[in-house]
Amino acid sequence: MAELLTLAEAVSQHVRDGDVVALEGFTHLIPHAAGHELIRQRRRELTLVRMTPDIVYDQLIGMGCARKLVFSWGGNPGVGSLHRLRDAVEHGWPVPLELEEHSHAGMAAAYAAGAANLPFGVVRGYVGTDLPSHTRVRRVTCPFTGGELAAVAAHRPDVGIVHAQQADRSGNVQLWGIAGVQKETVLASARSIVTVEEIVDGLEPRPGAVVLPSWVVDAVCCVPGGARPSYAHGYYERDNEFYVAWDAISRDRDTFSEWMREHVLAEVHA
Amino acid sequence: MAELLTLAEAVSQHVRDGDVVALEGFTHLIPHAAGHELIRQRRRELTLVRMTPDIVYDQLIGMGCARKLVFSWGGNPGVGSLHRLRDAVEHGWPVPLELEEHSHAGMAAAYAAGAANLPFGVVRGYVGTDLPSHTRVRRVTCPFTGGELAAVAAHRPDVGIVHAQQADRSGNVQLWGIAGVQKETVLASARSIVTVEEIVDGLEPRPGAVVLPSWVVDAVCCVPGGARPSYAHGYYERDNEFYVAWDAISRDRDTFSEWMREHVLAEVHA
Amino acid sequence: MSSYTADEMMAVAAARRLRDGTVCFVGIGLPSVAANLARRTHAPGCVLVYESGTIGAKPQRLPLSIGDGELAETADAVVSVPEMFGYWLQGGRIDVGFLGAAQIDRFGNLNSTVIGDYDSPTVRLPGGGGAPEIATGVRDVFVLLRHARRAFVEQLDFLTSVGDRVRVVVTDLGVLEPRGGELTLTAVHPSSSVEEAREATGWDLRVADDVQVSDPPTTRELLALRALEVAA
Amino acid sequence: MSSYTADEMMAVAAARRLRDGTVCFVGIGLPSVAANLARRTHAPGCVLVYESGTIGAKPQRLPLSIGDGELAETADAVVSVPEMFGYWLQGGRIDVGFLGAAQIDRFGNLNSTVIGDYDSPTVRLPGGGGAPEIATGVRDVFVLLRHARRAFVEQLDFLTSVGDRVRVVVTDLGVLEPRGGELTLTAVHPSSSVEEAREATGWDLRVADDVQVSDPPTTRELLALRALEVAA
Repeated sequence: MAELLTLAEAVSQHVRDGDVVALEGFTHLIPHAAGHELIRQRRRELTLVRMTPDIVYDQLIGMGCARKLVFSWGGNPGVGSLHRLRDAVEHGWPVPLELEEHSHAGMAAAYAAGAANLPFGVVRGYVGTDLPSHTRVRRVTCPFTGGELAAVAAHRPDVGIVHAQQADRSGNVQLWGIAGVQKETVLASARSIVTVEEIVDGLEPRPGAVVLPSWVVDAVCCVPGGARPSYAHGYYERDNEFYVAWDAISRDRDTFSEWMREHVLAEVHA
Repeated sequence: MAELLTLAEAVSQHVRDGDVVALEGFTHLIPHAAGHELIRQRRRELTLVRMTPDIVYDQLIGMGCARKLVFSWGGNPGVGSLHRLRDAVEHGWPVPLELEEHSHAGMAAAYAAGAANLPFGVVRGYVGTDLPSHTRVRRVTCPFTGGELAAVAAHRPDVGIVHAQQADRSGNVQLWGIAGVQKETVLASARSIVTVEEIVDGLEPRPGAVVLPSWVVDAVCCVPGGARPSYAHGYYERDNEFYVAWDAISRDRDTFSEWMREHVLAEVHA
Repeated sequence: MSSYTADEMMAVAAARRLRDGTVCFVGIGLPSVAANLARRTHAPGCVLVYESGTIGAKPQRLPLSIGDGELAETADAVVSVPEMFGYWLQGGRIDVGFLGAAQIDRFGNLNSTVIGDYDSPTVRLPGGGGAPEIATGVRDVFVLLRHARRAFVEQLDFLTSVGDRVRVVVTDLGVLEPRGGELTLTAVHPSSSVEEAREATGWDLRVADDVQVSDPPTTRELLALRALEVAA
Repeated sequence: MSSYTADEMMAVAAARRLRDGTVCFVGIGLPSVAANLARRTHAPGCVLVYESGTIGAKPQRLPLSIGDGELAETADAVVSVPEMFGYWLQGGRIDVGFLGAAQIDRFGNLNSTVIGDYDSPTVRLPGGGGAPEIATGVRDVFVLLRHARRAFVEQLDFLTSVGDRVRVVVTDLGVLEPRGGELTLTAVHPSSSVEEAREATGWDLRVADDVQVSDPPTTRELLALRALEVAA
């Protein structure tokens, strides 16, 4: 059964230095507030997993929380590069960052395999590309057809963190709109934290909703606005201007560090 | 794009003797009317695929439409055996029936693999049981852990047939309630027929709905009551008394044949 | 209220073993009765998962099929069958799974496939369904099976589901639990006896030194059980 | 209305190649512009599939991200990302996929991973994302890419996506199509020339004997295009 905790408590209880942590959200419901709490609690040596690392991963990397990134597309959508990610990869600042790089299909299959308690997922793909020599992908032979396919090792993060619109008082979670790989992330992870926009008396069934029963979640934290500057369908829109502004903020190490001090480290979270 | 056809036209155009045909429905939305049309059009030598063959498969088998059954549980739920299935297996009446037997998990993984255009699905299972010596399951080794798992060959039926509550005039389909493996069945099959309770002007989004866009369906047929005696969530209830009555109807070859003549063969379908 | 049927005793004995909050994978028939009875008596937080894809179903009446519409209407979530078997059962999220069978051996292995030879069977049974994976996917398997020599056999005609995780077998005569790798009679129901259980077992049944007598169904249990059945 | 930008010419040239009813896998930026333009002009039945899981999205304005809320609101169906890549893309249900890249070679192979050495890169690019599977999962790949020597290279720094299914490359200067296994200039835009395209290509560019001049955007096309952009 999920415990209702503050975000600070949840991160303190469930995330340890050196953990493999997946904060997922595919363009929607990105758990920014939870990422900021990891930064404030100065977690180190994390292996960060995410299909589409964007601003909050740039922040975690720039603040030195990560030693490794497992990903398939790392950019500022519609804007350009992630400068902190690039600085870590190209110049080792503030610490070197190891990359394990996949395609989206490979990442999705790895999460799905993890959720299904399988050691690997199978995809058509990777063949003929330079990816296999730089990532954890192997060949598997179909025992019926003899055909060769790509196998990706299952993702089994220590901690999965997602943001949702609602939870009820028992800790059952509901999210809707673009659902990404959030269900798989929670189910594949040994522990899970869900931040939500609000706690409600009862979850009303909705078209396209994903429900995570309380008994597959460890901690639920009420963090209104916890996905900003990304969006929460039905609650608030994406702050597109901030995505554009991040390009300038993050380009320079000092500007970045100052911004983080002022906007993340100084913030006291309930 | 799906064509709006009569059921007779759809079966005539899309189902051939010798085809592999999956009429799916997991306790709900079982495409009885479509099965009856297969019987009326006297299809022969079919390989019938279904996780839970029940009354309509008993009828198809008893009427001599099938040469093989691929399945995981073949019974009259809550009542007992399928007498026509047993008669075909135990005594070869009216024609011998070859069995390819799986577990539910294996069948579900085989459909999912087919829908994903993979040649096989992977499951933990079958190990230590007598199933592997009587079915199409092989071993596959995880290239990361060295662990052994079971591989099932993908289901790729020639024709997938399901029943849904609604389609719109463009042939987009929506079903809700217990959704079973219907999406996978349609996506895994080379051709597909969907019978529906009604054609509506527009599909209203609903909690838990599965939508099949018109461009993945070949034929949509308006057949109100097409799932009876099973049920259509929101339309009609399961006819539990008929399931009980079927036991007596089907126990005897002559009683069965007479019932089919009167209730299925004589029926003229629009 | 003191009179009750053997089926009622079985359902009550099985229900008592479900702790509050247990996540149960449930089939139709006695397992569904037992799990719903537990929810209405000592384990209101027991979570019912039906293989049709309904998670957290809270039926008011006993469902007649695992795909009963009421299960979907009262569930916390309804998922597809591939997801149910992949993410939920194989995912290792289920505490207890109930199984029945036509035959069981002393190791808890089960046959629900065929009586006689596979290729020319005496009785073709419905088949394994979800049982093979329930047997290996849940933490604890509870078997519910009427005691008879043709069911409790020395040698299965077919091994459908492995017995490794069978923790208890509840019959109409008593309760068997694995002791030292073999199913052992650990309790008899009040209307039965060790001798009767031995007679109804096709192998030389081990009996625990401390064999108990099951408490008969309480009035509360019987009222709850009959209320469930009346509603259905 | 006769003046237009190079990007507008690219979007129009790409849009024209989409037939009505085509199912397109669309990314943000020019591909999304081209596909939405096609829907508003000659191909109203064009189906837009975004990798975020939205199938049959009908946005009124150009989405700023592939996860834009309007895509979900106007879609026929929203599916999970694993389902999108498994059942829909790998499932072989998509006719046309658009790709961009930092580098392309004469075989249509694409690099969107890294400039320079992988382990000590000059420029670390965002990476492949969905591109590797789009390149092998759709029937026809359309590449949209601005023409420049640093992009049209003799040798890729990294092969992210294979070029087997690339049917057309639309640039700001013209159109390339595979002829005899090699990308060949088959059209130049009105404001450009064969010479300019050759200059902007890092290999010795083949030019078709029957090289065409693209029709400039029509007034209808430009109006529709600008209406889309104004709405965004």
